[in-house]
Amino acid sequence: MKTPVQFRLNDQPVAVFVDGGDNLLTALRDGVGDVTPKFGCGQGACGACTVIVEGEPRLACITLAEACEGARVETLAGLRRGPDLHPLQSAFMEHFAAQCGFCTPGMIMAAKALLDRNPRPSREEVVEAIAGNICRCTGYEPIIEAILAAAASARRY
Amino acid sequence: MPITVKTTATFAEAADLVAGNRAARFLGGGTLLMRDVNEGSVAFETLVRTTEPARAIRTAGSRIEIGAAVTIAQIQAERDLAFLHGAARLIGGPAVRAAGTVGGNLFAPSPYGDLATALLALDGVATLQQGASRREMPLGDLFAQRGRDLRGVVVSVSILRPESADAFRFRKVSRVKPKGAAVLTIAAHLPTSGGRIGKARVAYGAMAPTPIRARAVERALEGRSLDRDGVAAALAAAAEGTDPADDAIASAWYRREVAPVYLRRLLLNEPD
Amino acid sequence: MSRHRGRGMASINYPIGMNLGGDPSQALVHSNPSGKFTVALSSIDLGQGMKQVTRQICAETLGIPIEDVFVDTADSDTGPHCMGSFASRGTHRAGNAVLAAAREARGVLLEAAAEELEVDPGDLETDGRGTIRVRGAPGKSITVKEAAQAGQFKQGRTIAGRGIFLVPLSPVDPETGEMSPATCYAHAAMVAEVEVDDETGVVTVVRLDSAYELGRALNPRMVEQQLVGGAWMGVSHALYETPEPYYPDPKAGGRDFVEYLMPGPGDIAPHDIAVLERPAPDGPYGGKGPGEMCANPVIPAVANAIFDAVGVRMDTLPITPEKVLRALKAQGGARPQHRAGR
Amino acid sequence: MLEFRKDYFADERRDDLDVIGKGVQRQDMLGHVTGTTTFFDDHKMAGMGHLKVLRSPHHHARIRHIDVSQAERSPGVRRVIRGADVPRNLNTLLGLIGFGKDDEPSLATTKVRYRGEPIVAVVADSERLAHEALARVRVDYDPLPAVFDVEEALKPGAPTVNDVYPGNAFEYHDRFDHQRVRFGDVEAGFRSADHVLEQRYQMSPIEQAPTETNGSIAAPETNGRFVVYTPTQGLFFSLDTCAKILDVESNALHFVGGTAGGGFGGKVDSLTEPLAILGAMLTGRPVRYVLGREEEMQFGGPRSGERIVIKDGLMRDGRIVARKVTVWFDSGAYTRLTSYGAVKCAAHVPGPYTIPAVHGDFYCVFTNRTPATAMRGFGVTGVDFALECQMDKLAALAGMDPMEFRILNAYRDGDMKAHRREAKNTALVECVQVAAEKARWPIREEFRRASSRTGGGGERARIPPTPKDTSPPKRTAGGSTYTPSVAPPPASSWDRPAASPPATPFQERFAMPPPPPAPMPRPASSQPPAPPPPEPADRREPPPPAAPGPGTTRFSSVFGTRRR
Repeated sequence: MKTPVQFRLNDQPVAVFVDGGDNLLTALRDGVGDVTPKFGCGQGACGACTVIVEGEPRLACITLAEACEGARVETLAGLRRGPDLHPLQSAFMEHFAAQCGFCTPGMIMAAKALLDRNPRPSREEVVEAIAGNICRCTGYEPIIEAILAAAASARRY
Repeated sequence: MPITVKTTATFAEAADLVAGNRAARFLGGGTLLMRDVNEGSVAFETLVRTTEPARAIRTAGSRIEIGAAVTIAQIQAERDLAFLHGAARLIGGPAVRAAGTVGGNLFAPSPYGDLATALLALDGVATLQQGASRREMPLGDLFAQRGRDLRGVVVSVSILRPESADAFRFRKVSRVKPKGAAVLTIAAHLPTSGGRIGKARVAYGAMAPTPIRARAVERALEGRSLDRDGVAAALAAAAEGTDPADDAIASAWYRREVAPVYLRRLLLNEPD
Repeated sequence: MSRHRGRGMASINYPIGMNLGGDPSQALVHSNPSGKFTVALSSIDLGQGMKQVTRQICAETLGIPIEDVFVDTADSDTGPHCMGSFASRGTHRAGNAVLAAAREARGVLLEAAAEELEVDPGDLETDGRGTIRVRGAPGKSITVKEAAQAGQFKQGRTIAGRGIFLVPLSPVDPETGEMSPATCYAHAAMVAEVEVDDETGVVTVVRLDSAYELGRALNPRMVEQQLVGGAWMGVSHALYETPEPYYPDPKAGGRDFVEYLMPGPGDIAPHDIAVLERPAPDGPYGGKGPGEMCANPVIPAVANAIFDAVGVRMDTLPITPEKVLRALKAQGGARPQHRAGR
Repeated sequence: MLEFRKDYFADERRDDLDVIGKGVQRQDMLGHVTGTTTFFDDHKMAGMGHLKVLRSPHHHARIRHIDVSQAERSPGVRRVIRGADVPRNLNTLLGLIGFGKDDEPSLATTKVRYRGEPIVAVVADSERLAHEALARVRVDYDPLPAVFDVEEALKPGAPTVNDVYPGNAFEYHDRFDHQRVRFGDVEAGFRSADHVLEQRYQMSPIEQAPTETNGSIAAPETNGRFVVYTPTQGLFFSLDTCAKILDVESNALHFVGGTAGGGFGGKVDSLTEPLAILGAMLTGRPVRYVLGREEEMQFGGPRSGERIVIKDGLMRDGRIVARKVTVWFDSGAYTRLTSYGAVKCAAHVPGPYTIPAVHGDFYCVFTNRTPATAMRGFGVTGVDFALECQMDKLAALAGMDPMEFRILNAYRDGDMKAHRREAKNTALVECVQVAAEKARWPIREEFRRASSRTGGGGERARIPPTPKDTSPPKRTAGGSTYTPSVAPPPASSWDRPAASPPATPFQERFAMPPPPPAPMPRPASSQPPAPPPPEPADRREPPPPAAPGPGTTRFSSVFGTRRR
């Protein structure tokens, strides 16, 4: 028995059928076809699947899909407006804040969740915001700098 | 068979479903249970959740009642729970805190359960839904029965409101900053009167399979002052009654060895 | 006094590439009719920047804008053979293969241009911006696009090149170990400053100063990525990481990114890096490969800094707080040395 | 912060190239920040089966019986795969280049040799259903004694871990249980030294831990081929490994990859590809096999643990005159790539220093743990830790500053290295000088003025007289009763003879004088460029040319043109 779940993904209504126990990551990747959130552990411990649900950062892999009925879900796929990059995306590029790119979708969404609430965070607040996101390549410093730069950029999105 | 998810309107119905089915688990924030689902655990087949709200935070006299579904993030945002902000900030990352709940944290296996440790030091008492009725259970008893014959679903936890900002102290020692699993966690409620401690409650996380009270430390602090001499006996008793594990974070030897050091730093407000 | 500062240093070299059964890589470069080039490889980009570094080598060699080159690493049907992306071999081996392929493709491109301009190909030069000019005759030129079009639609040429770079097998002498393990080496020296808490054994890396020599830095920003990230991994190896925390006792291994310890974003020490470039005679434009070596000097530098701070020798990795605390207890407490660089 | 010291080696470089040396944007960066970079698991196909494996709970056990009947009837199961279903259920990764013997099954049949070893695979309609089926597989084990310590494993009477190598050590050159380095006379060096320091070091295994776990998706393609989406670090290495295990021609496989979510050496082993393809072959459907994080962490194959003993002879003036290094690599239950890591280590000692007598023994040892494999710097990272800690201790013994001590002993252009090749293009001295400068670590003028380009060669270019090692060549596999369960693989285009001929005839030498210490390098200002190293008088054969063989071109870094 599949269960239907409807929610708003990046401002668009979507409907998927899920198995009992399916997580939001599976619903997004296999159900909707939004593969921007990544499977890095399924344990809620790496942050590669970070999305924003109702304004809060959430780990899609440990979020029951059924519990997202009617929720507003944001993923990296919805960040760019047409050809324009979000300031976080531009800043990640300018700061060379990605190498393999696998943690990047979760990292950017964790950062967006921070900036949505706190547009001018301190370095410490940025560090706090990405504390649940593992990066194995960069040593974090370029990522921290990119998020701070995005916050400081005059360009509002 | 895929997992079956059952969503109930009330805690009572949820408690019934869980009680009648050994292969059923109550799903809170999902940080513990969804991992088991993802990793293919066949120890359970049914997830039970409820839509009955349990996200209230109520102050009543000297105690505060926190709904079981209150998230760690909600605690961080709640002014009345400022004394818990330091503890909440050290749990998970923001996304885990947005999901993880007060009720769920009571069931986190060592070395997790930092909030539970704090609640234990604050004389936490859980309200359990068992069938149609509710009963109160001190957290110490809940931890003792956890994983064995504990029945029911936690609806809320009531804790003491510390009498002053300095009366409640919390330290989490972890290898990774800003967050990581605990080498050990210490939470202490240290009411003082005329500079003397009375009825101290000190709890450890990661020093036993569940959060535990450091009763020898509590006894040694009774009537003493928070200075080097006053805490000496407590430090000498710091590892008494503990049963830490050799795990991936630290060994039992190390945890016992540094418990007095971090206890002193907590009691004397020294930097980590 | 429970916290002690100390400094330690280490210096290392690292072989570029491997020595097993011969070490080849191949590349194919071809142009579409608009003068846009594709590099086909079967080499792997796992974050180190294989796509971009070979793209730059190709653009430089062809003498065309970087935007006009795209590198495809995806497919065993179209990408010719490469041993793979490991052993710091990517930049050097695949880079050399791309260099050879691009040189051959450039030869055809210039022949096509020469035929259109009615000059000798040897008199042509590229300006790196998409134009092919006759040396010494400023007005006489043709765009790469026009040359590619002419080559493919008028002259019947494939504007393409093949490249292979092979380091042949060097047998290892059983008795002496005589062998040619690599053709060039990268180098590094690292100074680590640490703070050691002598009550808990906790070691905090507070600062790193380093010098890395890695041949020509083909892309300085990507070199920086490798060195910053690699030094982080070095700190991690020194103080945190192992899947077997009680090795050789196989118990209590970490199962996730919480139990498998690594420095978090709150554990980052300032790292001041100098890059030296002594081009490798056989490297593509002198490039070697900084990928693997950058973590290595950090580990002993940290260990030596701990000795400088508290006088205990930490000879077992990872250097956990427990190991430091046990050593301090065996020694009877911290004995700061403070001999390093003072 | 990063600065370029263009003042160093400026005369060996041209810095006016168009795009080389420019920090231009990465081709893949826009894809990364927009989430459009395609990783292997981003390929979605209809009707996909999901593969999971049952892993051994024992470190070492005989398998008495495997019962999959319940699992086969489990809902949603498309196929249960056992060892007998794998066409060639024994492989060693470097068999493709003729190095080592096949020793590792894809699925264990008679024995498990490490906790976590795969035994049975299930392809089912979802991961959940695959897990449920695996829970219904019954395996009877007879637990066997296990060994976890490299030195214990080599002792007589230790449990045999890997039946292909009954002595628990990889076999080098068909005759040794270790790889040797012999260069000069270390014993004479120790006798002549003012100080002798012997120390033990250890590195625990290290997990590569890329954020993307290992995995692959295999699907039937047209013309009897199979397409494989994979994050492998070696596209053809993995393809040919799969072709061998599955006994198909290499053109039956079409590998698509080239983009991995990190690797660090952890995606060299083809951990998932063979079974994913086999699953697709046996079910006719796309099959996805992705490791969970715990599998990746504990059973994916780390960098090997290493135990290292270093013994050095040191003169009062700070020169190291002899270095003896013994390293035991903990390969775990099977060979994978650790056999090569030990050779890489052999080539690396004594580190970037010129020492006139070097002796090395490098063992690849089998224990009952997850097989080790490649990782960023493997073969070198552990021994560098040991060597550089040792250097710090030696500097203290000599009463020298650690920086100056390294510059004194650093290898320079023209020096002979222990693996009997001339050092070229060296830059250790300059790295130490610049690091000292950055860290405001004072070193004396004569060390500030030293150069990698001067002071080397001459006497230092000599291959010292080397006594023959008279210790018996310990064979590892004496009386092995092991019989491979499959025929030897067909020759592939990669095959090489298993035994490499020695590069030079080894010369017996007796009654050698103690080696002189490496001559002290002289300051740059007082020394003309080093002359080419003279031919050692006592050599009967010249060293083989270090120059590349046929098919190799050498490129000038300066002009980008060919030169000899």
